[in-house]
Amino acid sequence: MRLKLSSTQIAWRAAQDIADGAYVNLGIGIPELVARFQPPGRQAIFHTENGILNFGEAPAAGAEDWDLINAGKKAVTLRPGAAFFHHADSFAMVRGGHLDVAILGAYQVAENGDLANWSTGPKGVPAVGGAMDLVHGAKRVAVITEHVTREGAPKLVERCTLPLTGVECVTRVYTSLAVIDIEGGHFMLREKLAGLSFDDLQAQTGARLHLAGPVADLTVPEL
Amino acid sequence: MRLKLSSTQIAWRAAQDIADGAYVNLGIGIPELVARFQPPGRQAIFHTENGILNFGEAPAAGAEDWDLINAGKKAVTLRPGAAFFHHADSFAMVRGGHLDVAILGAYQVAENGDLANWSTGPKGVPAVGGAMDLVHGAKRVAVITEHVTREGAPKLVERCTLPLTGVECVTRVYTSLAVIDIEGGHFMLREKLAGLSFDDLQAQTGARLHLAGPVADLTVPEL
Amino acid sequence: MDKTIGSPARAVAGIGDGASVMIGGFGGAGSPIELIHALIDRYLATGHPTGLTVINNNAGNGHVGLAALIEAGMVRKLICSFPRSADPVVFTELYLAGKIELELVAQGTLAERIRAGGAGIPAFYTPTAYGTELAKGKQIAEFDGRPYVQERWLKADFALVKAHRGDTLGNLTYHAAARNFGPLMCMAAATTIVQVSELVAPGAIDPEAVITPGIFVQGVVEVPEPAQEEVLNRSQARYPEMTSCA
Amino acid sequence: MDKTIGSPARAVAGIGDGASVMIGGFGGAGSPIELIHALIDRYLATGHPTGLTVINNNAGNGHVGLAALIEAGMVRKLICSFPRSADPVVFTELYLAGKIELELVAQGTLAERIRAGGAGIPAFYTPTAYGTELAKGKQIAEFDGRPYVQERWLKADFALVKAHRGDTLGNLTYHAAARNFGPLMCMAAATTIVQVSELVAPGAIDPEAVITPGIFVQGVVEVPEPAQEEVLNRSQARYPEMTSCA
Repeated sequence: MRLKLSSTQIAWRAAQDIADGAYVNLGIGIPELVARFQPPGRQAIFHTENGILNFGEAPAAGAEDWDLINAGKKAVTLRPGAAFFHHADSFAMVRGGHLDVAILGAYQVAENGDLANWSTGPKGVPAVGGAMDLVHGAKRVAVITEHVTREGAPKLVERCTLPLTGVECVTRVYTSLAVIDIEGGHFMLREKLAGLSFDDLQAQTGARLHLAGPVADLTVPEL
Repeated sequence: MRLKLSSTQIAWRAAQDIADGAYVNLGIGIPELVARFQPPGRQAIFHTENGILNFGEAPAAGAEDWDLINAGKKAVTLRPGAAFFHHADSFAMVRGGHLDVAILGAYQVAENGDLANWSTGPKGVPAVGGAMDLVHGAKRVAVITEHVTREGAPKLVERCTLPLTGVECVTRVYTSLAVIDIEGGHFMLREKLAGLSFDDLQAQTGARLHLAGPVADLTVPEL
Repeated sequence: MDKTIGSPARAVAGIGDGASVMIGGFGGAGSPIELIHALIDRYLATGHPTGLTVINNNAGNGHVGLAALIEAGMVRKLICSFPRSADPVVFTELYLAGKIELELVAQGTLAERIRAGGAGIPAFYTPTAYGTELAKGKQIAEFDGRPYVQERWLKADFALVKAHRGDTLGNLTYHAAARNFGPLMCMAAATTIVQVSELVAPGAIDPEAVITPGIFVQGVVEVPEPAQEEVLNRSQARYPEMTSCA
Repeated sequence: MDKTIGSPARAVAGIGDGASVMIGGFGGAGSPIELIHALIDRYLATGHPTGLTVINNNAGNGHVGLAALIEAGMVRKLICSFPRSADPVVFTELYLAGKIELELVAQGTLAERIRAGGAGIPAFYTPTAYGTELAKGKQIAEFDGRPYVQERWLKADFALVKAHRGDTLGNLTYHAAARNFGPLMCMAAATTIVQVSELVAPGAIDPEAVITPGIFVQGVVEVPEPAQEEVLNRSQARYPEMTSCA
């Protein structure tokens, strides 16, 4: 009975929900791991906001073309059927509703779907990148996150206290403990770790968890 | 002493004002003739709103590619350094202020620069094409026109009575009798046919002609 | 994933009564004749689809393609900038008889509205048409001392587009000025169906040369040696004789 | 007409104090290192230009290119979406000391504002940033029941862009994801200066392959084998040692 999923395992779980042929944008960091775990027989097409569709894995060390990078500034390769385009066309894909899925990280997610993931407050240098665009337009906006902060505070909350990235935009949250949909202003629990009671999970969640039918076990492989 | 210039001669006169390397859009019909009369040593780059920069003359009969046409649906050829682009990029060139000159035909031009050139009234099928876009954005919007209608009515007027194409957009008018600038809400006479008196010209003009310095003779070759 | 569709007939099978349909082309350049004719074939066989709203720069020419679609009585409303042509008799007669609705839009505004529809921009401001009949009823706003007209995005249920090469993922290139509205309409329709002269495998089109990335395309049908509207009209073709490749 | 300029130094000679300058690139991809360094060279030699407003997606990385421009003290204000990098020390220190102004713009909005500047669209509406700090003070309007933020166009006095091939008329192609903001910035600046790896004669670039048509470009300077920002930073280069090709 594990205590919680690793980031890699959360990414694995998120990958199971991506259909063959889906157009997907993966946020910088943990969400990028999702690309590694596409189920057999499925092949998503990955979009990076700096102007590539259908990029693939990192090249071998030393073989990088540093003009061929993803939004995280990591070197990538191309798959057959790739395309380059400029930034306005790239964000037309985003805001025009052409992406099937965008998966982002989060500082906080509220039960109404509000997301905070770009700023921890007025200290330091603010930076937003493409997150505020990505939360609008993708047909499905999902979040990958630890269920609680390093200090144990809930990341799933009634209302975000950190500066918002977008309003009512998140529809599914993959955490280290559970899979939760956001519907009608509520957190709907779909899956949780088998060894974790509902009450334990609720205690680590900053807003009420709702049930609609049975809750499945959240099962992932060792990774 | 000629009575008036032919359309071809008006086009010749308009061509003399186009600088080497200028980006130019020529309206369908008489304005298209301007391209034939570029002075020696000058080479303008012609834009057609359906997506070509740097197109050239018509191909030989039988050698047409009917996907390679101008806005008047006439077959054209390409010059070295041509480019294709889609309609939104094409009109970005127009409205973004990137064209140096647009030359259009006119039903009426008013002394404040208003232009009417797309509709003669509610009868028939209305059609506007790119004219309303072209009058905005080009650094210089010029008109080529007969000085009066076939019935002898003035086409240069105090206020247009026909439906407008654009407001305060025309800055120079090349007519069959004169070259007239529009400045500060006035027709400023720059050139007139040598055999034509100011009073005769004024009598054929529907708004007051102003003078600022000497009026040059409007001289064109036999064509 | 393979977006290939076997025939124009199958490609247009999902277009229902009352649908809005963007049709590529500027005059004859880029007009997807085979897709349009497949749609008329279906209407003549089944009585559907009818009551269409069509978005195109023009209103058809002669008796093929868009003109034939209008002539068949399938089009309720046309949104276009220039409903004149060498042979505009089909649209003209229906329009003057009050049997077809016309929304006239300046050409650059039409292009930008379609791009806006594809790019998630619900409205924008343009200097075009300020002070003219075409701005009537539209919001006016001043920016930096100059007046502008607010225009809304334009989307459609379907787009029928003609491209040159396409791969099975929907990546497209175009031929010459047949590009025109194609890349914009691909962006702005819920379902974009493209006829290509040559269908190739992913990887056969240089990623630098792709004009329409496949994300904007839902179906690709190969039509080798497609008809060209201008050529058809110069040979005085008419739709029923000019059969589609369905 | 020939838009060729002989050297980066001559290409940037017209940029004056207080100018707004769009600089292409996303991270290191597409950063016009030689043009930027020529501008710093000039500043070190003459004290000008200074007080620049720079528009770029980022805020530079390490001590070359944009970071070096900022480090030299030439930049008054930066308009960008993501002023973080592997080595952001130059911008970070100045910003936290209050010595450089920052206008933070969501990345897609930044791109669209630049395109709007180039396309003559003074304002547009976007869902991006609605309900966030970045929408503060901006007009909100509802379309089809959903709220949107009004954003204004962004133009500049100059654009410095890196392309791959260019002809003497200014027609350009790019390399891979170094395309990013380049085509947009070319449209939105009064004077666009482009460094190309290979300068060719008109006709050498296929008209179908042109990404930026020459109408958007005022000057082209050939910089064969240009430096790449990421590569420079991985070798820990710093501006004064990394000389420009001026």
